[in-house]
Amino acid sequence: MTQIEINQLHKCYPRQTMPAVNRITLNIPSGTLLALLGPSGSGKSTILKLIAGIDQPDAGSIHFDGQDMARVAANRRGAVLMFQKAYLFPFLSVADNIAFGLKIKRMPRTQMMDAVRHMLDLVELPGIEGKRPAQLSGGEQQRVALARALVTRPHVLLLDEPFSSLDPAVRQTLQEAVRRIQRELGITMLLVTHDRSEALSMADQVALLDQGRLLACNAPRQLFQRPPTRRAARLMGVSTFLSGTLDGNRLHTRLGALTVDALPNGCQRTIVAIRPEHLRLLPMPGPNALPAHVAERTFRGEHVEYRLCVGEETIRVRTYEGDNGDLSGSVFVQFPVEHLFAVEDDEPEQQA
Amino acid sequence: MTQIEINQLHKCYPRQTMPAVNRITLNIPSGTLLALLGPSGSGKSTILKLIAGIDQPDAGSIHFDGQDMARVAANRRGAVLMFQKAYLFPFLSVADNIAFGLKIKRMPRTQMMDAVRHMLDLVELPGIEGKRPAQLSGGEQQRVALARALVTRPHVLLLDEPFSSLDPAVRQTLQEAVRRIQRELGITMLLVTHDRSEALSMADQVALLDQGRLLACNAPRQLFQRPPTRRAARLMGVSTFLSGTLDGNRLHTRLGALTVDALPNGCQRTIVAIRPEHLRLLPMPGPNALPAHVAERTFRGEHVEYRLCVGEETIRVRTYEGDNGDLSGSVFVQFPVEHLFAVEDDEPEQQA
Amino acid sequence: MQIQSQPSSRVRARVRVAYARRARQVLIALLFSAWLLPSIVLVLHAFTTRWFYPQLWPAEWTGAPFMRQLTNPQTRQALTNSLLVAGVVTARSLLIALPAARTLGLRQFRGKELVLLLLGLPAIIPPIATGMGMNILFLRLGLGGSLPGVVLAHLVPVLPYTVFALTAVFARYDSGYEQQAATLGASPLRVLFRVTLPLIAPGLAVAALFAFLVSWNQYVLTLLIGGGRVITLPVLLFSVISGGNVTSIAILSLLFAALPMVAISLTAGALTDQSPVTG
Amino acid sequence: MQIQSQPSSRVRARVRVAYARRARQVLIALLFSAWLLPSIVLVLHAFTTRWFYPQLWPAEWTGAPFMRQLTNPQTRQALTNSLLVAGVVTARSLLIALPAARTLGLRQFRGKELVLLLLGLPAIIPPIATGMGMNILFLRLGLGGSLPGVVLAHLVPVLPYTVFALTAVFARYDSGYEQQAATLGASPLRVLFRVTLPLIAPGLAVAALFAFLVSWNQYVLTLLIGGGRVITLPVLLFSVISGGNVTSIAILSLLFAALPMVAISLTAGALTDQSPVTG
Repeated sequence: MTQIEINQLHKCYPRQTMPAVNRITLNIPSGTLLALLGPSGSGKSTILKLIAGIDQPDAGSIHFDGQDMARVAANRRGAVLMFQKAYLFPFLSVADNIAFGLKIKRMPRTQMMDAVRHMLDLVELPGIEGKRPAQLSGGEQQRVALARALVTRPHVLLLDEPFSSLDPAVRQTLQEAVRRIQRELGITMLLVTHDRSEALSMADQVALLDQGRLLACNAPRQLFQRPPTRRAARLMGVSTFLSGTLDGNRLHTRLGALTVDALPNGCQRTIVAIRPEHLRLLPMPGPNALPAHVAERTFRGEHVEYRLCVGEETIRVRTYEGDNGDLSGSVFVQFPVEHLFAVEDDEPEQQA
Repeated sequence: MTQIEINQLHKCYPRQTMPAVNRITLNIPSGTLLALLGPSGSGKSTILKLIAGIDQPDAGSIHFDGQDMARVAANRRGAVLMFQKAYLFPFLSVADNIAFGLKIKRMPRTQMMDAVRHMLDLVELPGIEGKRPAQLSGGEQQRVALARALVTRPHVLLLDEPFSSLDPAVRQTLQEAVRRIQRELGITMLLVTHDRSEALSMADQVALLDQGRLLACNAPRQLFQRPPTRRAARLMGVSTFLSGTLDGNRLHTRLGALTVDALPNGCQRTIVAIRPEHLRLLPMPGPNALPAHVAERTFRGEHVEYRLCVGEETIRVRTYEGDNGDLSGSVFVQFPVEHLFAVEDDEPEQQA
Repeated sequence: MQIQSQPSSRVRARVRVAYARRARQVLIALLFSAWLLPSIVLVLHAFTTRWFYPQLWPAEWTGAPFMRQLTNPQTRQALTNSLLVAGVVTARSLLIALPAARTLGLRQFRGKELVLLLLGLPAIIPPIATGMGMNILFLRLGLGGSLPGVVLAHLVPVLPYTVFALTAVFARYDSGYEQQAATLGASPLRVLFRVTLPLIAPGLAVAALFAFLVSWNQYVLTLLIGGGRVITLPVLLFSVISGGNVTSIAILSLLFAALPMVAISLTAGALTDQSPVTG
Repeated sequence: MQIQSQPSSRVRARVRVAYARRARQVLIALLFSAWLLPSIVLVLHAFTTRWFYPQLWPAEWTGAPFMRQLTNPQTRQALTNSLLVAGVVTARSLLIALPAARTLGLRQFRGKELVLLLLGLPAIIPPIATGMGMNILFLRLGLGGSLPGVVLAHLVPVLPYTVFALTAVFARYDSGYEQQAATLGASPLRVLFRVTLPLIAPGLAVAALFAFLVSWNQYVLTLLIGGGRVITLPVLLFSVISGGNVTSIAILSLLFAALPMVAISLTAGALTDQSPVTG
């Protein structure tokens, strides 16, 4: 019900050389969920604080439904922020904690109690109204905090790694609950996370952040499959990058020539990337395959990781159980044409 | 070079109803790496502290190479513990930190400086001898702590989640370095982690812990593919369990009859489990397949997760990209006979 | 000591722990007795008329001198002055210390230890040393010999206590609670009264107690600045001490110690009711 | 004030922050001047012979009375006694407080706030109130009028300071450093001297400073327990104050304040050299 536009948002904390948020522009359509994904220190949480109004930007603007928020205090923005820490008021009962925002809106007492009870059912903690926060486990506290954030039916909900301290099973249940509620109530939601799988599974759009800069913003599947830059690809789990000169649909790299497809034209330096699970290991030569040597083979449960030496470079290949037998020694690594994609170079070259 | 045997080890902290470590027996052969894997609160770190001698067990024994450690003080056990936190002494330089253990052994100064320099090369931080710990990043501090732990060439090294605070790339580099050094020097190593992939990739043996109890201890691949109990399977990522009565090689469950293979005899109640990535989704009926309904389809990057309704139960299926098209509505879920395995029931029944 | 054929190190460790606990208990008992024993001696002297060396226990008990001293108008005036000064000083010091302590507790900056040390000086620099200078200064400002002057003088040693106590509170304080309340729609005033103050209530109580007691306890500054015209309980007590009447001394000492006791008991009671908040 | 056609809330926020900072600076300046101004007045009186109202500045300067007072054997004896008592009290109180503070700082237990409050009592309960009882008790124990008696009496108000200061240190202390050192092969003694003490050194210095200053500052207890036979600097100063010679008062006050200044400066210097350790 609220569209959020942030434009050239900039924030640099005192005595920091790097800006925490570096001229970021984003548009979150009403009723959608945007995930802010990035490593620690990428400025994700700062963006939430700026949108919530508990911190002020150095430059740039934030608009809710076209209205400039610069002069609107945090408590008048209608945006609820849920922190990584539950921040339940220790001197209030669970019910009074959840009702905190309703009391401000002067909701009648019986209606308030009904709303509290309904929210506790929703987060699957019925009947704990009278308890104190200190009596709850970490996961329960987080769920009560979620109930408190949702009970006022905010137009905008900002979640700062709300699930990171939870066990995997509880985390999945709550992820699904939040996603369901978000869709039902049409809340515009921003979710900060460093968990790639969480961002991809929950969001309508994923904004990829690194060191305060916006690397990319796209739908989960597009971002995962075709990250636009080398750094974005790295954050999406890509570790193999080949640079070379393009000659028609042949890329000449230091390791050898590969057939590529539908790449931007020009015979300049081009970088192609491929996901580790898209590389294929062959026991004998094949199309678009380079000779390699298995340096290490690591069992990781769902998949097996091969560390290959191709020429002087290291390439990591991920195979799923049963795809290959146990290969070792000399092999061939195949680069399927359909999975090779070009990336922009946004990183200082580490090696030739 | 040191074999560790712990026998019926028991520890219950004051004012705790549950023992932190509940009668655990383990044998770590000399020069091997054992991973202690389990959720938070499973007693992993306590076991390390008991072995290191900085905490005392209530009952049970610890032997190093057959020698009882009960009366041996922490500083005389020759077991170095590396904590999750680097614990670099802030008033000492990096070099003096690393040399801390060498000074105790009264190593000559020039030899000491050589050893420090060699260790800094090993953790890929050459030339930082003169820096103060406060000048280093978190990952660098952790690597210096690793150098300090390794420089005395301990017979036993105990690592308590040493990589959990590091970024994925650094983490992988250090994991490989530790594993290499462990093999080269023949150190007996215990690694505490809650990261399944880390445990499976680094360890010779994985001990699975839950609430202070030892659920299972086996080689990574065996433990992953055939966890012995329901709880152990759950911790290994299995979510589908079917209970029923066995009639020859047919298991009669509430959802229907399935063909199973090589199960323990008897027509009593049997529980079979299957990993989510081993289930197959078919658009039409097939052998050993049950009719199902796709409730939700979640893109998670490397894989897609389906939540299926089969009868009244929920089954989660993990498929890798390209395995299936995008299925929805009515489908069939296939239980390949070779991937079904029996588990002991060690959990209170949650539903019939 | 446990009798066992082979005392294991575990048993020894347990014995060691038991010893350490016993040692701590003895230590704490000593600390308390250092404060309790003198009080008992005072009570004995206040309610007896005859107690001479080498008697181990007084011979006669009476409450008459106590009542006489209590109804004395001089005593009442001193009591009123003491309460008034300590009350105003407590309120003022909390109002001044709260914003300063918030800054010192929440912010990290270079030289913070130094600022705290310098702020603490007035509490430990001898009042006799600063008092003389203050006296001359206040006389020139026309504040000598007046209650406002005494209040102002008391603030000098009191403020460090309140600033320190509240700084310790804010050092463990997480302003995230306030930010959370704001995004839930609470106005700054509501945040202050419904979140901040309830969160720091126990620390605030302790700070107020310290402020009250330090002011209540002031003798030198009251004498110097009050110039003999502002008679508080300790000033009266000291003049009685030079008189040498042991019973009067004991009674006034007890009276003087009674209010701190009550204040401390009330605070302690309130603190144990509530679990520690913040963090 | 910035001139702008449409002052945005950001500008206003900045102005507000600037004001808040200015307000803090003024506050801190006030706190310091409360302590500095009196000192300046003292210096003026100590090194001048004639300064009468309404002169704003003294007419003559001289160092002669200062030297005379300093070489006086009575002054020297008082100085020696003060240093001796404060030194011994500091050492003793640190030795007693260290294990107690370690327990209080590192362990969490029910009623910890209460224990801390009760431990703090001797620091804030008026020494006049407890001192009389202590006096009678010490006389019976044969400790009255002796240096050991004065040292013992001083420990009562000093110990809470050292216990509190060190408890605060140990509350931020992470004993993981000691465990880490032990598993690296360090014996308990080496852990104490090479790890624990270096880690808490800044806090230890502050605690020692407080202990020294509180003892240095004691007047009432020294007078009561010393019975006029143990003359320390504050006792001498008070007797001079009753004499009424402003120049002598000013000189002794300055002398009395000088050593705390030096001690504080040295500690402050040491603290700024080193970055805050622990955590």
